[in-house]
Amino acid sequence: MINALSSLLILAGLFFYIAGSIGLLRLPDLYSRLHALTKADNLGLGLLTAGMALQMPNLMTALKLVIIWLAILVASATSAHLIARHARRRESRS
Amino acid sequence: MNSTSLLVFDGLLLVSIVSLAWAALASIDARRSVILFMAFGLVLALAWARLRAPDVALAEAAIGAGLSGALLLAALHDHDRTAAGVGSSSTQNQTSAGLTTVIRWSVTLLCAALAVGLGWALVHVFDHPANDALARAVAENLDLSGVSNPVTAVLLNFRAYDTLLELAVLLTAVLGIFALGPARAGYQPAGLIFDGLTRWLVPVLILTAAYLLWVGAHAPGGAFQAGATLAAAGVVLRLAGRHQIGLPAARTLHIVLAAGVGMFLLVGFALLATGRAFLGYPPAWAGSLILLIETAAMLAIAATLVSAFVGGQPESVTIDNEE
Amino acid sequence: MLTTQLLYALSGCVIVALGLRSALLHSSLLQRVLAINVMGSGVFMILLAVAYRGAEVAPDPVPHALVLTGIVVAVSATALALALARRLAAEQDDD
Amino acid sequence: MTDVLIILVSLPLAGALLCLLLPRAATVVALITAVITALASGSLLYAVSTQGTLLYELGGWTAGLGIALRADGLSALLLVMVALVILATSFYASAYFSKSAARAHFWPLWLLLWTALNALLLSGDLFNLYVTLELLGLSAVALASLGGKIAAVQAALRYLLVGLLGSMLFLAGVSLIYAGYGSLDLAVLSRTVEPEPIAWLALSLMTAGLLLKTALFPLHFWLPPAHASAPAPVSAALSALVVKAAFYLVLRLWMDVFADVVTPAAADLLAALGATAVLWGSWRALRAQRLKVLAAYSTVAQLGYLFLFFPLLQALPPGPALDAATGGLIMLALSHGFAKAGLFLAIGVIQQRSGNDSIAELDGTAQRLPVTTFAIALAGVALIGLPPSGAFLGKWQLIAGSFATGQWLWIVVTVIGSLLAAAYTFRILGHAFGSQLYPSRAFAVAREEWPALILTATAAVVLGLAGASVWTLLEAGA
Repeated sequence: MINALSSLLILAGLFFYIAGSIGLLRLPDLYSRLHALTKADNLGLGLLTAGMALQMPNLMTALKLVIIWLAILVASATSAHLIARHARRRESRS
Repeated sequence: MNSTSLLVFDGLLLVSIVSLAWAALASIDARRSVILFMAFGLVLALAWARLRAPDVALAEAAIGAGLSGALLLAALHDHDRTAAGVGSSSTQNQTSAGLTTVIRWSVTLLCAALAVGLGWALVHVFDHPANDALARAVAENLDLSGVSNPVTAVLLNFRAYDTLLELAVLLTAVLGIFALGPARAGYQPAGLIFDGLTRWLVPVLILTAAYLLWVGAHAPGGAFQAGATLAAAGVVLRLAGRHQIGLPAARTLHIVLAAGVGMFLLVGFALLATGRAFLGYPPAWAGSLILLIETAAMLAIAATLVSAFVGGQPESVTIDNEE
Repeated sequence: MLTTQLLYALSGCVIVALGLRSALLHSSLLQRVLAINVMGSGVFMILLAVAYRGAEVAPDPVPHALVLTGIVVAVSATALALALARRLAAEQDDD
Repeated sequence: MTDVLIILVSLPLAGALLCLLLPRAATVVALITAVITALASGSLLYAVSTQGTLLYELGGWTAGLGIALRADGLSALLLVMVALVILATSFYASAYFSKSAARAHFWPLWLLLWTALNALLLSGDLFNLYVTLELLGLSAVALASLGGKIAAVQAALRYLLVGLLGSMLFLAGVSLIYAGYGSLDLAVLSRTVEPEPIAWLALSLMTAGLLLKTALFPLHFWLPPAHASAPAPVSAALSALVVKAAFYLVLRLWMDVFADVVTPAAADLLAALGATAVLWGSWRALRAQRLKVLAAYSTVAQLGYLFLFFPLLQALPPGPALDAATGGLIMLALSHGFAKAGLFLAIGVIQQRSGNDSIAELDGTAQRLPVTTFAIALAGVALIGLPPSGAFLGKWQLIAGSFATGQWLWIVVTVIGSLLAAAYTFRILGHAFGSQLYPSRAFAVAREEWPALILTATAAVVLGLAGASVWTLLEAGA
């Protein structure tokens, strides 16, 4: 049962990763691609981490995975913000 | 995980590594090749984890991809501002187009021949079972080494002399950088959100560095990975516009930079004085001596890598010789 | 087990050849620094493939220590090369 | 008392740290460290001459697991040469850098360079040799870029990239050896290595990397700009010591560790490259416009001579003839080390006194700087190989060895090389003795001129007269 649930979660996560990558390739301008990437990948990673956490031998390692997910969440949100602000500033200047 | 799915995983991983390496080297735009190089470093860390080398995976991710990437991006940052740029260092000799293609093909053939030669020699080596003499010797002497993580035992005890010289290499690099001139201009102060991230991220990085240093004795970790994590905290502070980034003033900065090699020498001379071999820790004291040396090495590595990122002495600080 | 070890060792050889080719051919400093780092990673892959003893058996720790030392030496050499390039660019700007 | 082996590495390292922490007293600390380390090298030489090869196992671990330091006759002699050259050059540097802001940066890097040289000459472990090569390369580049001008920084950058490429090739060779034989210790390897594909490939990779660092003929392009634009004391160390340390490694690998893997054809290839280096280097030296460029190309040529010995050492059966030839090789290496260091220091004095080192404007130097001109003349004697100098004994053995093994080409090359060396030496002296209209009074600055004189005198006279002791030491250390 656990294996079925975790493989389901992992597949869902992969789906969002693929969606994010397609978004990166297809969407026209920077902001929408940034939007797609940050959202889809973070959700994908959340599902992936949840799926992996089920496989972990004990609670501590599972918690470590969740901490990794939180750190990446914050980091990618901040970097997306910085990239968008930089692009916005360059547009207003040029 | 039966062997075929493992094989598929290895195949995919290696194809992505080689193609990333090719893309990083073949792309003309400097920024693109640096980003691809950082991606190459991260996927490489995954390969090291696959080859059951977690210590090396940590170091590759932290130093190979992370800090080298930061140094390269900082170089790109200057590249955009200075006209000459980091582009071609050697003068473009105006050899005719025909000649360059001949050179290009002959070098490619030479490298292909080298790859085939290396591969053939290695196939020849992997026929007979691996020579385990050294691995067995490490295992037998592990309990004498004062740590239970074999890699740390080799790095800090059996081959401690290598690590001493390696810290000297780091020191030479940073002294060379200081001799080249003043530091780069700092970055403008961070906006609200980045400042919030820094306020939260830097303490976590420092805590992780301390954890990595402590865990290195019995699990993957150690002075190099801890030093790189601490350096990452310094880099984040520098990017957030804080010029002093916790680096001490000139005199104490030199002491911290020299701490790694200095502690090694102190322990070595002390052991020599008591009649033991240089860096031949008494088994009872080995664990604590190694931790002492690793702490000093961590501080030295972190200060060295951050000073390299800063590109010289932090501006407010200059060597106070009386000239 | 043998195929994994050989697979990684052979791709290590390919990466060494890629790095060497680029280091010899390209004249831009950044590409040559990257090429030398990539070549180093190739050699490290060969070393770690040699150390690999299979999924269950513990690997040989000595090449791991060698690769760790190699990574740190490579980053210090890269730092010095980039600092030299920065000074060169600054000098070329002044005159 | 084998502790002296590790003292020779850790003492300059500790001195470098002290110079870093006490910038104002850096010169005094560095000179004291230099004297003590030179004395330690002397005591090592004495210990080797009495007890033969010394072994020091670091950390008390057996040589396979831990790293062993080894000192035999060859490395002890080179260590003493390194110590004396660096001691003399340090005195000169204390005057050369007394006014410049680079002083606080120079001394720590200088002692780190010395640490790298001593560590390389003593190391008995293949991967440890890679780390010492990197330390040597980085400290040499950092010192070469102290010149600060565009030419110095550009040459230092190319030197660094070439050095890194060389080290990476060397590391590839080391990894193949570990893959094939599972050990890194030179003594263990010299027993277990057999002539098979892995050994040939590893040796050729390591040799390719080391030839890049020794600047043997086709791979010498980086040397002249780097040595010519570096500050005088640094180029003295680069030309006399750094390239020679890489040559020592090629010799150690070819003649000691991989002795039975080396084929006569490979030795002949090396000698052929050496021969072209002799001719090409001497010719370019003859046509050089600046003294430092002349000295740099002369280094390329003189290293060519050292590679001429390889087919002799490979062909001669073990016995008195082989020992004589090895002694000749070491004598040539030592005499070039002293002479070239002295020559660069003398050029440094001329450059500081007259602003530039172009050969055309040298007239009157003999009147203004008599001691320095005499030092250049003595260096010329050692570079040409005239009788009282050590180089004469070296070239004599080279010619004797060629006769013994019937390889005539090397004799022709040696003779032509010596003639060309004579040509470019007398070209300098011709200009230097040119009379100046208003001969300004001669002035001597002891601290700057005496180191050059002592070094070149050692090469030209002392080595020649005390030559026999080199051979006895080699047998004792073997």
